[in-house]
Amino acid sequence: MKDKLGLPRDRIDGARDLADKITRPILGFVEKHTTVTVERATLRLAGCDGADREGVPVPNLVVDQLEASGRLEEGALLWYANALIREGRDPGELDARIAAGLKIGDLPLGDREAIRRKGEALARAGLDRVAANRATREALLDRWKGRNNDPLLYLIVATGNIHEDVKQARAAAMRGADVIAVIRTTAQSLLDYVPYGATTEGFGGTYATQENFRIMRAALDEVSEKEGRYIRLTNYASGLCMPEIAAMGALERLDMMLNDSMYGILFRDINPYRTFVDQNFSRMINAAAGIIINTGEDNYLTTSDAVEKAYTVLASQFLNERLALAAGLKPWQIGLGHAFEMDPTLKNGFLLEFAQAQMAREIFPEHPLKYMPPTKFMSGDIFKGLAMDTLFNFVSKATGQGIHLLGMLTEAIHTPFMMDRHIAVDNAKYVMDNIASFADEIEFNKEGLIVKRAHEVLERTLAFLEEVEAKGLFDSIAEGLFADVKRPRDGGKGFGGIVEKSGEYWNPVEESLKATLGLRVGDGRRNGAEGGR
Amino acid sequence: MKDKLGLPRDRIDGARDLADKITRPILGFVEKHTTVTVERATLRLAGCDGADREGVPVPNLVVDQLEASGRLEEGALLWYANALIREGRDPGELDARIAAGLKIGDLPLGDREAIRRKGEALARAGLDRVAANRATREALLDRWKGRNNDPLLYLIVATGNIHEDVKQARAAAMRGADVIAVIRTTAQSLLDYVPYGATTEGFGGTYATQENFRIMRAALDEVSEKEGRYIRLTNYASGLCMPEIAAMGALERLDMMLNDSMYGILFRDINPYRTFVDQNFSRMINAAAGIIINTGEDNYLTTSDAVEKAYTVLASQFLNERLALAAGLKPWQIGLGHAFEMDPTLKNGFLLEFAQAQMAREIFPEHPLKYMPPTKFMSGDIFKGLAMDTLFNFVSKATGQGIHLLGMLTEAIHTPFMMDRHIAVDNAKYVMDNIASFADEIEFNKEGLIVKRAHEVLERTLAFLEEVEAKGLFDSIAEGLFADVKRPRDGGKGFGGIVEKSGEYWNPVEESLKATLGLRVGDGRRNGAEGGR
Amino acid sequence: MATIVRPYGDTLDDGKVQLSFSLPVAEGPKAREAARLIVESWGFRDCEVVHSAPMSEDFTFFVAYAKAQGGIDFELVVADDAREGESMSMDEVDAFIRERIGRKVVVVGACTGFDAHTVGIDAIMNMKGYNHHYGLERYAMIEAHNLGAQVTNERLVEYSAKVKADAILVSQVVTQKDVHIANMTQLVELLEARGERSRYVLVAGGPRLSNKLAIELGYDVGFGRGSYANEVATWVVNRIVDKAKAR
Amino acid sequence: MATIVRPYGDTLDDGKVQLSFSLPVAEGPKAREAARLIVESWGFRDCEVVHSAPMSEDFTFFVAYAKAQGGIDFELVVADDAREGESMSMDEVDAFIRERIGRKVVVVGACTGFDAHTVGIDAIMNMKGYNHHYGLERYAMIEAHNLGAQVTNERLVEYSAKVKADAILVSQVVTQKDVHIANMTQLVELLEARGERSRYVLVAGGPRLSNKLAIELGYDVGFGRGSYANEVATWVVNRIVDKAKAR
Ligand code: B12
Ligand code: B12
Ligand SMILES: Cc1ncc(COP(=O)(O)O)c(C=O)c1O
Ligand SMILES: Cc1ncc(COP(=O)(O)O)c(C=O)c1O
Repeated sequence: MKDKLGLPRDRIDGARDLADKITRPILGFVEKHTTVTVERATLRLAGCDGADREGVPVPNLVVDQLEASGRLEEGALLWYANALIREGRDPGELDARIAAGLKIGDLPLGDREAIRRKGEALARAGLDRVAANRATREALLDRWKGRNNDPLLYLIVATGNIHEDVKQARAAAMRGADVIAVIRTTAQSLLDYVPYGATTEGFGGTYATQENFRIMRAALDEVSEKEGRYIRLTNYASGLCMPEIAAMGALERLDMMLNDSMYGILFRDINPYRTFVDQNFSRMINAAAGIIINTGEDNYLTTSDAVEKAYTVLASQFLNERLALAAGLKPWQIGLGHAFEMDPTLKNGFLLEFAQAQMAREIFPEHPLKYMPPTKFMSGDIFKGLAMDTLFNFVSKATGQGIHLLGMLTEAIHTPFMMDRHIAVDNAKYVMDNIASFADEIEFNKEGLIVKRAHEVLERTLAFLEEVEAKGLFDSIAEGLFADVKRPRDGGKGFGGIVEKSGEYWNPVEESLKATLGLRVGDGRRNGAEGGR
Repeated sequence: MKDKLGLPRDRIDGARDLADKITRPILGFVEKHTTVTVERATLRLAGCDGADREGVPVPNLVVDQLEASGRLEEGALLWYANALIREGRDPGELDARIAAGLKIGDLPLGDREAIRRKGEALARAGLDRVAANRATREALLDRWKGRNNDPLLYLIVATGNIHEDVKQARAAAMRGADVIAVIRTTAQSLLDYVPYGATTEGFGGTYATQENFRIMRAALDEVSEKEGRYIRLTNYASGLCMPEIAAMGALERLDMMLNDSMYGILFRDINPYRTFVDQNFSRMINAAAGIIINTGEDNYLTTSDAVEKAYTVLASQFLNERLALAAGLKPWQIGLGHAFEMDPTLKNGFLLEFAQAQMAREIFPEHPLKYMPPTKFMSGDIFKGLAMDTLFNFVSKATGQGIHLLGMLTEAIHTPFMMDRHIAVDNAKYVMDNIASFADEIEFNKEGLIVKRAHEVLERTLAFLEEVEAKGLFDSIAEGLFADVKRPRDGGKGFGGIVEKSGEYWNPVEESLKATLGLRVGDGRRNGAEGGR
Repeated sequence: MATIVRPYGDTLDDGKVQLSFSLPVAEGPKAREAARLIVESWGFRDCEVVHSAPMSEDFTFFVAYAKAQGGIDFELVVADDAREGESMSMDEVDAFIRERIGRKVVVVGACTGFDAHTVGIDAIMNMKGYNHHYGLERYAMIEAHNLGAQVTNERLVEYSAKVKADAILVSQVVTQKDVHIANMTQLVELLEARGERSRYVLVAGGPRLSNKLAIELGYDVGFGRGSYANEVATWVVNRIVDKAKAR
Repeated sequence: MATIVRPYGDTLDDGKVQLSFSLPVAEGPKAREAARLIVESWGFRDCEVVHSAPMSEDFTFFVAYAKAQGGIDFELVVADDAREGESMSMDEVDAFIRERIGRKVVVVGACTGFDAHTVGIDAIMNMKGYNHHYGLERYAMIEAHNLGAQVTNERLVEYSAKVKADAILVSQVVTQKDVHIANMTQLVELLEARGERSRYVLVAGGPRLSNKLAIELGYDVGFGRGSYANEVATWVVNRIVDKAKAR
């Protein structure tokens, strides 16, 4: 990618430095804490699954009991491994007994060394499955190399019924989509558990369950085979169950995950501490699974103005990047988000969009940027909407974005019809093929609006990051510096689910993840970084 | 307009030189000949009008009689002026008598000097009206300066019924159109007369009649006033009655005229000699009237491939330019045509379109280029069509075109519905406003596809013009070098209507036009040019 | 006098309509004919299926143009819009309240159920408003409480009772599977069960809501896309005065 | 077994259809309600007028989504397409003619009336053909005469008689105000008046033509958008053989 904007390298480095300083205290806190969902995710990776007759998942039953009895601070796997040894069964049978009422926190702890071995074996088995999935994906990608679109065309399905979703996903994939995202049902992010089994009802989306993941993955594998093109599957490791969904995705070979370090705080009023701990653990899982995360900066622009608040997007990208690297993700796995959300009545709005997209591309050259379509300014005028989507497709291709969410001409009306998606894919393929090499053809006028705008946004971002650094991230969030919403550090959902690790805390899944990812235990910061809190 | 393509000046000059050489013999022929429609146009400008009971226009009655009796070679106005003096009436009354059967060619010629004075007075009156129209237009343009779109948005109406056309034109203008073209009914170009009066039936278009011109002009003046924006009116000075329609347009204050030096030959099988004489006279009228002509190079691409035959477009532009200058048109009046007609399945087709449009812009910097939308590759897929129109709008604005014909999403289906036009204007306004300054923002990679393509097309054009120069234009046309159709010099419609001027030939309208335009009598070539045949 | 109006393509009463839809059948001549027949079965004539494309092995997308036969009598149409007529400006509303009500009007607003869209209700309530129309918080004579999104009906009802609201403003943006209807109905039932329905001017709003639907569900009025705070305020204060008179 | 199909939005049988049209009324709440009512008057339910915009003082443009009620029985649909089934390739057609007809087949083609569109008839007849399908001129066993465009019916009939054509190919592209129907009908009448209709395989073609319409107007077959020469040739030669048998 040629440098077209001439952005000052030292300023970009300066922003990265600030992001580092801002996130250090966060990572310090993260190291010392676990949460109910981190523990449940650990259990899931160790093989714990199932639900009781009311549909309460077994991992929740275990963790709730341990939490109630104050035993979670040592790590849930300790108790699960102990129960397995004691009851001498495989996880499936144990899970059934737990579902039937067995309280494993009440079982006396047996030989620590045996427990340790058992726990490590469970962790290894789980992570081996994750690694095998990763290998499978890589083999398939290699087999069908060059068959995907560039950028990847990303389509959502959201009928609420996983079987209906499958039909629509198949159609989308056959038409040319590279990535299928199953949108979650309204409010699932606020559930402190993950529903169990295949589901056929949802509002505005479909429940994220492990079985639903499996069903969709199988369907997409079939289409991939038929089309000779690997079709990626995406879901949301976001909300109150970030790590668990990451775990489920890793186990069922999802390929991408919506996963943002602050989305839950700002847009779902989830407690900040809880979010930071959860996102870190979920990202380690994603990192190990070879999953690409998609961050949620686009959300800033659905409530704030894209011209005025462009810097919040870039600032968040720097923070997301830093926290992602700290969790072991590689740049190619970090799909930083942004969006085409300028008011379409703005003269030269296209130039501003172009500047923003090109700037992101040049600042994050190795990241598969996730570019979101116009949503806020879409209206019932589907013909205008289609034109906006056409220009969006143009900018995306002309600035070399990585993951391209297709805009829907009916965005302001309903969740996509099958025909809406069809029109969207056709449009993107036409535009992107028609302008294929445009990016290589043009340079920018150094005195022009595009270059000027990119420089301005970068400068404004630095000023903002300095302010955040001075205040501290928690206080900045509390004062509404991000997305105009104020989130106090001890407010929001899920605060109760945070547990300080005891000195005895033991989590072989975490250890194994860190080992695999080259992260030092007791150090959430990336290899080579200075470590410490 | 900044030079972005680096096209070699000397090659461009070379092409202009060739065009000059190619058109010299044509202009020689033109000087020596008149045609039935040149004579009728002369009569019309001198005030002759009306029709007989069968609807045969009075100018036709006069010219037909003179032609039959071999008296046309002296010029029709001689006889008309003579009749006026002899019968002592104003044109209106004389016309009525001619319609009733009076044969003015049978009246003995009176005092030559009186006839001359009468003829000159008639010519002056007509041309004064033309000049007054021009002044009115200029005043209105000045009054509403800066209120038109750039490029001018051009919309067609084509219901067949002038009153229905008015409704649709009003709607289009109120929505934002700057130019309204009333498409002619299928096959009017092959009529060797202009129908008379208001008309309400037509196929694929509305008859071009003076009354229809008047009705639409009045309607548009009203909308202009309401919108505070001058709405231009366009029709076709094309076909077998080029000069007459130009005359009618000049009298009714039309603002633009489709007028091509070879369209009639190639696409309507009109005799080449006839066409060249007619186009010259019609262009002088347009020149005097301050009308902008639109040439028809786009038509090449409706039958030939836009990639392969791009050079025929550029070659024709050079020829049209030369012949237009020779008829006294100024560069700002010469709306050279071209079109967005690349196969949309062509990878990088957009780059080729961009190259072509930018090249035309740089080679003809003062001309208000007329850019035609995709038509040939439009299909029943209106959503794909809309996307193509969106990119067309993009290229047009980004390369500074002058007159922008709006593409219709239903191009492949029906003549435009009112809502189709509405969607088209909205789209153009959105795109053009959104990318307003894009042209100033970008430069082209000197090694890129766009620059390369423009150079290639220019070179290929030169080679082609050399071939035409060597063969002569008539033989080139006869051999099918243009648009793949072969037109022998003595074939085609209207051949019979050419008349060699006698030594006595007298045409005060022509003389007066030439005087106004600074063209030497006996010299069809522009001021300063070497003259001669 | 009846004025029958029909769609206009390019000639009065030509009835031309554009349609697009999909059918769960494989693309091909039979599918195209099925598409034509289905359009004609809806009462259209001269249907032309101008485009058909496979969306998958067993779904096909169609674009068609056809002539509608029936028209409707425009004279008999009654506009369904809360905003019929002129609305007062912010200052006029404040003046109206001072004069005719004589105390601050209390308004509680929320986006209810699982619906997390705050922008719509904020547009009506927040200080800064929307499209250069200030929100209710800025009205001197209105005490506005904006509870935000994902508010349960229970909480809304209790809060409204607590602050003695005159009007309750409910926003509903997500309409998939008619979730808004269930949710809006539940609120009315709740109010009725508590015997409080008549206390409040009950206003619904959202981009896919019509006045008609709101009234059908037991609300006093419904505001659709592109509504502004002053329009809502005008309606509410007039209604409060009317209610007072009726008592 | 009846297989009723209905439009598919995002759920089987949800009946969702997108419509756009204009009405000759001024934009406003009444116009919007009129648009909704007119859509429902065509038998749709739950119509939402999602967009309305003034096109002039007295014309309004609408976009709507609604649910179609009726479906059609897909089993009963009979495809209306001349190309049903496999077509022969150029070489196969030539072989077929050699074997089954034993002499060159004479075909005359033209775009008739005032219609000046040559590209369609050229696509079928010219050497180079269209979309990698050679035209009839290239067929060894076909003698093809392409008269071009703007050919009068009279001239076409006389020419066909002169060259003893087996088949006449008529192209019609302009359909505005049904000009093609008048023109196509006149040709059949002319042939009938001369007692020559049964001599020829009479083929019509054009982007807005259906097989059904062509047959209705007295042609043997009609070819629509995207036809190829080999499809036409296949149909024609089969018909020639059938006609010979029937005699
Ligand atoms: C921004 C946005 C979001 C943001 C919301 C941020 C926020 N804080 O509000 C985010 C990204 C979080 C979001 C999430 C989702 N969204 Co959303 N979102 C939109 C979007 C792009 C714009 C909505 C908007 O802000 N409009 C601007 C405001 C000003 O307009 P408005 O809401 O219509 O309000 C006006 C009027 O309606 C009226 N009004 C509204 N409320 C009230 C109340 C009263 C009392 C009155 C008088 C008037 C009134 O006045 C307002 C001013 O004129 C729309 C698409 C679109 N372009 O419309 C989708 C859209 C609304 N979302 C949709 C969906 C499905 C979702 C999700 C459920 C998707 C998912 N499964 O994850 C989630 C979950 C949210 C949830 N739990 O409810 C769908 C709804 C489909 C449907 N009809 O059911 C839409 C239409 C997109 C789509 N095509 O799929 N979304
Ligand atoms: C190119 C073109 C022109 C060119 C024609 C050049 C030429 N030499 O043919 C020019 C610029 C001259 C032209 C002029 C006009 N055109 Co024109 N033109 C088109 C355009 C853009 C493409 C047509 C085309 O070439 N298609 C490609 C060919 C291969 O497709 P096809 O014709 O459908 O043919 C295929 C099949 O239909 C079939 N087929 C066709 N004929 C036959 C015959 C037989 C026997 C068989 C078996 C099959 C067959 O096989 C072919 C191959 O698959 C269309 C719009 C569009 N995109 O379709 C408008 C269009 C056809 N034109 C239109 C009009 C109105 C005109 C004018 C009348 C406008 C005017 N008032 O000036 C003029 C006048 C022409 C006249 N007197 O008839 C309208 C017709 C509207 C209608 N339905 O009535 C269209 C649809 C544009 C529009 N939306 O307004 N046009
Ligand atoms: C990072 C991220 N997570 C989650 C979501 C949405 O999930 P939910 O509505 O389930 O919170 C989004 C939505 O755009 C997102 O960007
Ligand atoms: C220069 C020119 N004249 C005339 C026409 C069309 O006129 P007609 O069909 O009446 O010959 C065109 C059509 O595009 C044109 O480009």
